[in-house]
Amino acid sequence: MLLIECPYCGERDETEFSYAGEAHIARPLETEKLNDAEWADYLFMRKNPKGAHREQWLHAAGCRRYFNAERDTVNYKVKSTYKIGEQS
Amino acid sequence: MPDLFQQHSPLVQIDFGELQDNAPTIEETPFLGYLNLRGKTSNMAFVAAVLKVLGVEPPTTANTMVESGDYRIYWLGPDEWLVITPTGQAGKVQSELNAELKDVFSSIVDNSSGLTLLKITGENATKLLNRDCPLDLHPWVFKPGQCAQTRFAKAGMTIAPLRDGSGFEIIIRRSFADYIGLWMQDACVEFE
Amino acid sequence: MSKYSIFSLARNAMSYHQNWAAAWRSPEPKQQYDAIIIGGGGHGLATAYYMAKEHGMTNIAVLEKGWIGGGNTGRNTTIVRSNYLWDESAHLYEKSMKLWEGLSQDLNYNVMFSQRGVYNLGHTLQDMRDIQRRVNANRLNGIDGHVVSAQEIKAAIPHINIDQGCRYPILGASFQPRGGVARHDAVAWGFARGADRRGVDIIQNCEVTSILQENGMVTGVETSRGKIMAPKVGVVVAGHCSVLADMAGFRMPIESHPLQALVSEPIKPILDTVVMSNAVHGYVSQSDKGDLVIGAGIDSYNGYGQRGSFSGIEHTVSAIVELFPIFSRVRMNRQWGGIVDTAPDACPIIGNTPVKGLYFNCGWGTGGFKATPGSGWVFAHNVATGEPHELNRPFALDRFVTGHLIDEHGAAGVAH
Amino acid sequence: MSKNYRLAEGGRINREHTVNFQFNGKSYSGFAGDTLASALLANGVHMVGRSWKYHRPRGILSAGAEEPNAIFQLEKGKYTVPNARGTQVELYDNLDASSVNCWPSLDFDLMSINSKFARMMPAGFYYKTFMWPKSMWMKYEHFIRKASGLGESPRQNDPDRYEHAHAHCDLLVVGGGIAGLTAALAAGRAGARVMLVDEQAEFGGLTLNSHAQIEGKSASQWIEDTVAELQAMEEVTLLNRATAFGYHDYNFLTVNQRLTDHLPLSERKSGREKVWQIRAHQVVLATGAAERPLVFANNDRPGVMLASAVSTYVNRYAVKPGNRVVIFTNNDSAYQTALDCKAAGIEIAVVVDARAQSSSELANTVRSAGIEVLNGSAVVDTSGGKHVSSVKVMNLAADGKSVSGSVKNISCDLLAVSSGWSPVVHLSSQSGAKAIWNDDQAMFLPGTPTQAQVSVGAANGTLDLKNSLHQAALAGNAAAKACGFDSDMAAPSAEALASEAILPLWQVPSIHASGRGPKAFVDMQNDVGVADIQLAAREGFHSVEHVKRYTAMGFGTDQGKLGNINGMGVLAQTLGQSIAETGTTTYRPNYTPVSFGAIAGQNLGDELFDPVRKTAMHAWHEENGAEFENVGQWKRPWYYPRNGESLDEAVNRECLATRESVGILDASTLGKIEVVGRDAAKFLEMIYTNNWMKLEVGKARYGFMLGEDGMVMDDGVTVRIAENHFYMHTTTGGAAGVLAWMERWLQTEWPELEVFLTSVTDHWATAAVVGPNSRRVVSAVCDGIDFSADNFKFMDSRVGKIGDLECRVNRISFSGELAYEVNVPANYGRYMWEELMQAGAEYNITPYGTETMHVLRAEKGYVIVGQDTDGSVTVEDLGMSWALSKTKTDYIGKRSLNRPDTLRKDRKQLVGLVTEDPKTVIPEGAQLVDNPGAPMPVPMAGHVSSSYYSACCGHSIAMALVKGGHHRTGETVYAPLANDRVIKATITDTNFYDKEGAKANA
Repeated sequence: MLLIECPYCGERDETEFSYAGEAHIARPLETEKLNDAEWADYLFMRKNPKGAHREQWLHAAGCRRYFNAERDTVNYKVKSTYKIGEQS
Repeated sequence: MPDLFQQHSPLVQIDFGELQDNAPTIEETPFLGYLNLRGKTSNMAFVAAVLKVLGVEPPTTANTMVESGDYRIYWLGPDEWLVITPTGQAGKVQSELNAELKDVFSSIVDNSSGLTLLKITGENATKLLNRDCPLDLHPWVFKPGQCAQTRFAKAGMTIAPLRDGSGFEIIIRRSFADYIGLWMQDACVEFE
Repeated sequence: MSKYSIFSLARNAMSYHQNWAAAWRSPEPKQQYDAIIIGGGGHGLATAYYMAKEHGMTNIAVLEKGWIGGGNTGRNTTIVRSNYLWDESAHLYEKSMKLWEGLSQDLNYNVMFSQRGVYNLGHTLQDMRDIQRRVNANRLNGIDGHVVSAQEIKAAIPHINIDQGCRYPILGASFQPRGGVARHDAVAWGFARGADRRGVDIIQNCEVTSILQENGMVTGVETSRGKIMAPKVGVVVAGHCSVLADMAGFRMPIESHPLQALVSEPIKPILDTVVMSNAVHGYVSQSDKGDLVIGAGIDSYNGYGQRGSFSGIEHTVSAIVELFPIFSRVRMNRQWGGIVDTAPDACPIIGNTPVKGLYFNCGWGTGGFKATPGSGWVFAHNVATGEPHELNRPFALDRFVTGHLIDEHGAAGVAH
Repeated sequence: MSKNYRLAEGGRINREHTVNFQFNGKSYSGFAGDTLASALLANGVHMVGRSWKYHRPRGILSAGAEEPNAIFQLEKGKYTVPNARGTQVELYDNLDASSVNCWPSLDFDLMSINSKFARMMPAGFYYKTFMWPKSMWMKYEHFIRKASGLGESPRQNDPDRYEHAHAHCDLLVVGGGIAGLTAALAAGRAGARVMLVDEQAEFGGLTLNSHAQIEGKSASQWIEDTVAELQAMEEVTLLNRATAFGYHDYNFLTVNQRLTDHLPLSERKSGREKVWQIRAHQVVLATGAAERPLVFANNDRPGVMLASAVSTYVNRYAVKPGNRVVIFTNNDSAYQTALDCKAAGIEIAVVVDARAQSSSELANTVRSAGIEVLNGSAVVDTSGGKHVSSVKVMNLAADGKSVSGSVKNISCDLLAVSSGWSPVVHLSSQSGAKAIWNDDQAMFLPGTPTQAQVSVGAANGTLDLKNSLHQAALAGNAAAKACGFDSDMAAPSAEALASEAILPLWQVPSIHASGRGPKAFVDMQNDVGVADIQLAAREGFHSVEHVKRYTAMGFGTDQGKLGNINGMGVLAQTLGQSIAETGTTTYRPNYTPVSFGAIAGQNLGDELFDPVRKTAMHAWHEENGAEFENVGQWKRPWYYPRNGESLDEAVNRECLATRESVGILDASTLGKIEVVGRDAAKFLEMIYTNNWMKLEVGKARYGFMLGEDGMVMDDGVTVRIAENHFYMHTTTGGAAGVLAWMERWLQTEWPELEVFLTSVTDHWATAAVVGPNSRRVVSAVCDGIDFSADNFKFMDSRVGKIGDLECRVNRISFSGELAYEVNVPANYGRYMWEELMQAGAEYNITPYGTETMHVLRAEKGYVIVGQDTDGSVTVEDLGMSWALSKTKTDYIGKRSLNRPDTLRKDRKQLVGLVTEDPKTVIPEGAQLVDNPGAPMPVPMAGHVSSSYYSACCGHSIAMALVKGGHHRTGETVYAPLANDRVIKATITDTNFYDKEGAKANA
């Protein structure tokens, strides 16, 4: 059971959060100019690394803020969490 | 304002009157006013307007609450607060805030019927809440003046310790109130 | 190598079982093969088996970083069914079902495929619409199954709770009589033995560290046991497919999640079929050893840790006790987790990749075990011929570009 | 023979309190403080069960959680519990226990014939046979299944309740032996928040058996004093009968506390068990060690017992497990058992020590007590029927690899065995610390911690008292310091005890050729013997995980606590490798089994399994006989049967009453979100597919939300309340997801947009008043609004009053009727509802539920997201491309609509269906085909998503998704159903009623 440090509320139990997938995937600005493969890349292709992973979480039962976390997908340790727009 | 008796609390079907001997006391304070306040504290105009209407600036420290006269303001997020007013005053406060914040990026939404408040007091209050709340409620770490949004069983709640240390108040959503009430009633069987 | 039978068992009993041959050899890797299959799970071993059996390719190696069958093959809840909604899935899983039905005999290895039937419960009116839709589609695709009422479920499973006053009452179910369970380890071992008999080298403790390419074509792999060359490489590594894709230089539309399962202590037979419920998130059957085998939902976060969160166990166990209140005093013995690779449409990806000669078979999510023989069969075709079989053509990687997804989310939900 | 085996004095039992109990139908008695196992032994009962595969007689082997044999069915009927470990069952009045896995009785078990065929049943034999004929497998399996399993599941519902608790602490100590108590004491004295959990009723662990001295007093006195001191500390919580069964990430441990199982059934009340979920800053594992048995021929005979268990029964329970004992050991600790036995008056035949010599102080004490010690020897076999009557002893080579010389037969009725100790590294391993093999100590030691935890005492391989106490005090101090407390407690003093090295002996060499001779068991519960492991290795199963799975070693209720290390030793020896190379199987939760009910806790039943969300009018619906439908977590009225009406009858009545006069629907469950800010319209432009910038204030508009994949995700009506203020409706089930979705875009993608979102779903109660008379009803109730058709048009929104209460009225319609949705704060929901009912009485206002709502909307061809869509349907597929903006350059999902697959002309598209026979309703979920006679697999054209009998139209109506359906109007399709029924239908458009829309615009 993860203990995740919400950058606003501090450490909280995993059950207060919901996972929101890989972080730092910016929505393309002029989507109509993308070809199908480029669009598919944005839509579906993911790093899914074994090890360090930058990902988004939502403090759903808390402050309702999305934030980023760098978490190891093998040992599950959250190395850091940081607000949207910030760097880890 | 229509007559108060025309209101029905969300817990109208739950009776906390006859709990087990050692159970904490559970009491609803129905019909308070609840305003969801949004704005940026980086904007001085916003802070000033809130100060003017509520007599206090919105707390910027996460998970704290402030009191000002009859009002209480809970921190809910970096740009979100819950303003609790006495019964029947939410509309007035909302209008005043709206007037002051007319040109300021903000939002004041009346949620008075969407929430209700329970006071859980007595020796076993913490025990009852920790039956299915993962938050550490120990007085060393969760002190009067603090508040938190967390969960109880499968519902959300906002919780704060009472000033006098006698227990907690929790604010829960109307549609989940019945569920939480029944859960607590069931949990109190332990305290016979 | 001797054939397994009651007679060979008796014969070997006379010699105190001293003369059994190894089920598979432990060869040193050769420098060059005609094809390499990465991944010694059920799917990889089945691929090698069918490549040898159906396509006459015997100079091949299966490379396994640990011990064969040690990934999801040995960690799943062993449910086999083919009652999928969409045609593409239905045809693939039904192919698999037909292979299951003769698998023990084909492999000369008893995989204990037990066609005790599978119930997929419906708890809401929408569940029942979906069940009707799926069963009707199944029948038109030649797959057995029918919709049963709560009373019929009760008649077949006397201990299930069909109280209509409960939170999510059982309104009905789909029932596939040919569905059931199999002994998961035996599937890996049976395919391994079958492949080995046909000359396939099964190489354990051999981790692939890079995929070698020249001019956009695969040439072999670098492993913890040295360089091994082959013009064809099939990757069947379930949860780790993104890691291998990364080695090959492309990305997959895949995320790997923990999926947990648990068993009770062994008890005398009490549940003779398989019960699955999407709405309350739990599925249960009873193994031949007597354990109740229970599957949970996947954890939401990416994870390679082969473990999930206790909250998931808590939720699943509540669901099982809600469905079977009599199990409340039975005890949970052990829990574990696998790594499931899930695609956005909850369907596998089987076929060619941007690298010539490199083929991927992955994305089975929570539904891979039941597909083992079928998956191996079509992938063997794909690797051997270089072109997808009609059955796996719809599961190509490029469907994520065209948008032709096969959306089994509605039909499969979390539970397989 | 009853009581023959109870010692006259000593033990920690309460002789004042006799406890009567039953075993296999026979009455016995014991004392309070006994376990079921000790009480049986006190009555001379050793054989308590049969083994799983061969049905060999099995006796009590241990005194703790590691017990593989003494597995009982406790109680009958609703209180029954399968697979209870007799060594951990506290005796209570009228306890009723029976053996498992034997029929018709323990003494005469028909299945013991299996033993005769044992040679045909080596490890994994079932993989090699039962394959012919193919059709027979299910029959074979039936018999295999019958033979499997141990106890019986209850057949009745559980009368008990279970509880959960969350807890937090600075230090969690697992294990209440002397090490755990010491660690807790150090941190507790420093003022830290400490929790200590122990699986037994009494704290003290194995030291409760000991005659040692701590701080100058008897160990038991020290334990009593320490527990009392800890109990007096405000911030210290002691939990007994509490087993830490799982160690998860972030120092999260799960603990199962048994609250009532030790009480007679008649005295049990309230919660039976409690599962604690504990987050600890620091964890000290003081889980002790378990003694290993020795592996030799017929080592499973009743009367063979762990040496430490013999000591426990003698010292703690004042029970003689036998009258004449042989002690067989490869290490020092069993010498203490010799002394314990002697003190209890048990005759000691001999101590057989595998080691060539033993000269520790303890060994010498034993010798000087006149006890014979045979060094360099081993027990190679046992004799006796259902109880050991003698053992065979031979000389053992110094390397332990062979036996030689003559066979000594030594008579005895008890064989105490010790193969050394295994620290209980389960929790440490679960926490991520990989156990490390130590050759000198011949044990797996806890690995390097990956979390804030440390193992102390026997759990850390430290078997002597002095060092254990020292480690524990250090760990307690360190944990307290790590949490900010000043702590420097000195370790309680105790005397050091030197011991001699162990001679690892994983299997006593057999005098028979490999695979021959009597079985020597490694895993007693699963009947896994040395030969099975050797066979597995021979067949190529070399990984310890393969061997486990092939032989079933370690799969039982004991999870291999006793047998696994020996098994690994045997495997290592067979493969000619070290145990370190062989490695362990993975330690996973649960440490010991936990009731499913305890894990479920209170989260069960109609009210608590999942939240039941209720609207403000819920009680009214109940009072008025509504049947409810689950929609997400909400309970919504489904229909309101009157006078025994069926669903169809009620729905026909509700539909007609609504279309002809007026109906009323509780629409409060729809998601409601306030969208406020300068950029609100701009934001909606991205979220919805259509245009929002130019929507007038006071007007409402219907919109679709797409996923980024272009598929329909949600829909609803949004009202522009003010220039920068919108009020959005979502579907009932989609509300939470839609809010999170919109917040995600705002917070992560477009934080520059000035928009705030607030959910007000719970704040508003909404009544939809629907039908030609709806205007009359709402105008009678709501003041301050001009309801005239010209001044309050379709898709207009107005604010008015009900008495003094402000209300918002939206003229929107999901039925094609003239309709108004009246919104008031939910505290007044019931008041509003009753006002409307009262005003509507003269028009026969008819409450209706979701089913009628569905029919009314289907008559108009309005879709329900999630019913007519399934995540693979676009707006264009629904025939509603008018809702897709042609002018916007972008919105969520837009790009996906231009992919090759979404541009296909033969996509499944929403159409209407009218059946040939107007009365026939096609079942929802029916598949449609063009040629019902086509061979399998029959190509499918589509499926029916919504289907009803329309009382208003006088015929059935349906909506279906059909390939290329938009161009197939007028064509015929067929719905082949089960039992060969085929329904013929014609494709139409989806608007079946009031096509011109005159009624809604009236």
